[in-house]
Amino acid sequence: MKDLFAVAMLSGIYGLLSASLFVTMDAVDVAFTEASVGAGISTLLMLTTVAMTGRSENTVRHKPVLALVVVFVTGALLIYGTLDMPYFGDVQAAANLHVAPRYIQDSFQEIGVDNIVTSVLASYRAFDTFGEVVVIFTAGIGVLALLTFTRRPKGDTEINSLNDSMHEQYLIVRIVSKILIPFILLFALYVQFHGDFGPGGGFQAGVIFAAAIILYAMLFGMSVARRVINQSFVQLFAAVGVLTYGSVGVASMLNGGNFLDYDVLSDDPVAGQHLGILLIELGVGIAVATVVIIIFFNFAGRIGFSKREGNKE
Amino acid sequence: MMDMVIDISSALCLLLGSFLCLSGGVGIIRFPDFYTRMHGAGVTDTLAASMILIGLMLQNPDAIVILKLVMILLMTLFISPTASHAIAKAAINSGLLPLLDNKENKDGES
Amino acid sequence: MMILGLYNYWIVVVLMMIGLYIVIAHGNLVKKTVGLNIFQTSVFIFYISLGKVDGGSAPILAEGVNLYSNPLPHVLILTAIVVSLATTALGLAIVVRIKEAYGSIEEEKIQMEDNKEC
Amino acid sequence: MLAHLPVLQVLIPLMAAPLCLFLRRPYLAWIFTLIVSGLTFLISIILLQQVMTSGSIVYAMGGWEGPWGIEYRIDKLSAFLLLIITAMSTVILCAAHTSIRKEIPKNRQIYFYILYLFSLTGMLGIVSTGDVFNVFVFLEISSLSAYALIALGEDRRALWAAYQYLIMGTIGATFILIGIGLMYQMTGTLNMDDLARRLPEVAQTRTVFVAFVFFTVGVCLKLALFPLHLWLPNAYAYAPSIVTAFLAATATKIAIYLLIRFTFSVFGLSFSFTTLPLQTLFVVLGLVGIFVASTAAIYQKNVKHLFAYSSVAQVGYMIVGYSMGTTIGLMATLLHLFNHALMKSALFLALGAVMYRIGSVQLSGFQGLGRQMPFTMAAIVAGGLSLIGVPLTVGFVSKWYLVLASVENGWWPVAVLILLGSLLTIIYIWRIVEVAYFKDPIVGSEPAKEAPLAFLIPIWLLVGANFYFGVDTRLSIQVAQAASQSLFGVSP
Repeated sequence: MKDLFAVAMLSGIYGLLSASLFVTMDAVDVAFTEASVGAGISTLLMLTTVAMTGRSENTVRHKPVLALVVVFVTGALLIYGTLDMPYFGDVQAAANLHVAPRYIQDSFQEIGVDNIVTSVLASYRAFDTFGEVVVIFTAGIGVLALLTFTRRPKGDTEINSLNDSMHEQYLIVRIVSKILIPFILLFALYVQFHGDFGPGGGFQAGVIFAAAIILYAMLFGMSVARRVINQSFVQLFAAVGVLTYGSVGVASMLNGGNFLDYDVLSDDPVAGQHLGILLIELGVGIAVATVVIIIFFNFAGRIGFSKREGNKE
Repeated sequence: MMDMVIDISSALCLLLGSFLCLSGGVGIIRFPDFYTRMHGAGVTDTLAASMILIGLMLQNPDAIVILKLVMILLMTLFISPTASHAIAKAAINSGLLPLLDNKENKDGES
Repeated sequence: MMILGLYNYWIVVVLMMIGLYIVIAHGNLVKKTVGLNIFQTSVFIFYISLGKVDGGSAPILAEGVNLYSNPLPHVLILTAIVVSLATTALGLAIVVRIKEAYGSIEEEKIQMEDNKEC
Repeated sequence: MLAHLPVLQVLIPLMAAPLCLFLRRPYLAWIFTLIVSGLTFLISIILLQQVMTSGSIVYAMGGWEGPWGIEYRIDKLSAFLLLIITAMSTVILCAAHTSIRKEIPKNRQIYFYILYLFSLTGMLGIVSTGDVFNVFVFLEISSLSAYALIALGEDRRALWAAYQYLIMGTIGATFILIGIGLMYQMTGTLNMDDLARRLPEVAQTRTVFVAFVFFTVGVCLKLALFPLHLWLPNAYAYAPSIVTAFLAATATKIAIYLLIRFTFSVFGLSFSFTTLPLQTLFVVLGLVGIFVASTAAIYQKNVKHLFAYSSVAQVGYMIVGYSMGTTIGLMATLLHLFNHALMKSALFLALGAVMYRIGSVQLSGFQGLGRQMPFTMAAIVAGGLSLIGVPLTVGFVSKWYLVLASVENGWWPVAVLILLGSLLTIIYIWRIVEVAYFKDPIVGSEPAKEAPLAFLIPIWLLVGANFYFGVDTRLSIQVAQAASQSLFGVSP
């Protein structure tokens, strides 16, 4: 496989396939996320990178003996490890007996949310989720730190005129997307607030929301999209998302509970849990949507730049 | 009686949809060039998908489920032709021309 | 049945080996990143497999369902997917910068340029 | 508020990082970061005191007790590590503004501080958490920010180094994730305490064995244990000076902490040191690492490279101490952890000062610096002496205990080899001294000025600590001893 474009597309298909695999194994939330990440954002980023780095690969191949040895040792070790595992789908497996039953049995009384994954994610293990938001925020900041221009790029106008001349060409795509984008945004909001009952939640909603914006940016040109969405404003919004999550935790601390203990947010523990989960999911959604937008904008902003630099050389 | 009609028509829809899926898949592999292959893909995307969706709608009594399926149907009908159009346009722009039958004619068929 | 009961894990192991091989053996940085993705996704599949319960349904409470799959691995993997997205994004950002700085994304050429400078 | 200290320790830098974005001016961000880091330092002192007097602190996130929720569990070992990390971060930050202003373009400086805070958060989170999956999450926070920080280096090789680090680090983290998954599969829990209780029941299974192997390999990748150290020298050499100082002082320490935490408190001593020939393996790898890396250090032209290799060698010492499997060996490791943080941060900061003045850290550029930058060079010499292990410095204390431990085990050859390793250290330190003091400045180049006070103060603070803890060993030894005894106490 020498064509990197095909490699990127295939990796997207791989993401989609593993998502369907997750559905068959009852992990709907995970499948949703994997579909949006593996088949969506990751592939998009790879394609953008390929657009900048060139499509074809020209590597001199060596005999990868060392790599093969490492890989086979790892594989053999893992196979060896599987021999003592409980069988696939075993109800009596240790993993399904110790901690998990409590989530399944008591989470409704304690939290009052139908989707057990949401209640574990947002309440029992809320701190992990906080970490997750921070990870994605870190990535956003990292991309910003790496890809922002050290000096102001010129040539926005050039792209602009390019856009106008291409208007005819993208007519159909543009019109259809114009119809669809509001619905995509609506769907994102549905996923955001419906996470208590079905699969979905802040992360997926954030990604879908960002996808709508990215679609817009792709069709109408970066400079138009930049005018609609102010970069530094988006950055601040990402920070607000993380801070929302954190402040819910701090609020529960001020109310006398432990960090992220939503019971104390309201008189009724279950209502408090509801409020807490709603707020932190909102924080996750805001942070993820903005970070994904930031990442994409910074990648796409580089495309023209590397081309111009390349011409100079 | 009514049940049977619904069942049969739904089964017909599903069968037709599956057949179209299969033929679309064969088309993607067997057709000679990019544009004809895209036709195969387009058939799978639109007609086959909508037949299957309609078949499923007939199977399900729940109104909310039907509504969701209708929305999926609408989405596919909007998106896949647009996507095919965009792909074809990109292909033309990057200089890929359709394979025309001026040479193949001599072999008898194409 | 005895030995086939583990087939899921073996598929995971094979995927893992493929991913790891691509990461180590391929010189193209985009491919390395793809390999890393495959490697990580195989671990996700492993986690989800260990939470699957025969005859269980998705862990969303519903009437008339008594057996649910284990929700905990799902939660862990949700977090891990986000982590892998973050890694991919950052990795690709570095690849873009490498391309701008070295003019190539092949491991060998970069190494060669580096050796020249030393 | 006192009850919340364990979480505040992590939360304060975490919340401060996004707030930095609102500040807009690098100078303000620096002041803010410094204050935040200082606060965490204060908290860690209080925590250490609490832990030393009244034992481990457990804090349940969200009010959910472990193993259902995530617990923070701070014992003597983690309190000790928290103190090291926060102290180093605070001292190093003092010099950050001056150094960063020169090495990073202006509109990226804000991001630098944010990433720095995240890196700090991640490390603190790893050390204080009592949940294995939470370890993974915070490990990723700290490593992702570390990759980005390294890639901020001026030289384009920084990018390549960062990418290599990213690949190695992610493979390591994924190995750790596999290890965690296997452990979870066999026990059904993610809480460390709970794991320690439930693992012995299934200790004989192959799955747990594989889990242990994967975890260890993953950590060793992060640890840069020989032969998995290849990413480290370049990453350290091309990162911005402040980042190098910070990572050298803390990052590998975190990996050592994880190794100790998992082998001693989670898998239990009897499992860790009996199922695998781990002891022999680690001693051999550690010793080979010391020699190979020290030898490599001798031949380096770039002084940052030189000290990076020396870091790999020092990791070897820590691993040797760790693999003794005795209280005194572990204590030597912990002491060396602390001492190495002190000396390496001093050395790398001093290199940062050199970088600030002459713009490169090639050994050839050091000619005549002994006279031009007397205080900075004196600090490098002092740090070097400590690295060698000259009496009255901290380096001596930890090496002394290391030798003591190996003698106690009856491993005479190991003791001799450790001393031989120090000889190699003398050689590479001497090379710097020779160039800096005994060669005339390069003709024609304008003489470098002494480093600004913003550098000198933290550098000499660290050097002073090097000597202080070398003479007055009560504090460090007391804590290290208590920590190692408690680790052996819970898992006999």
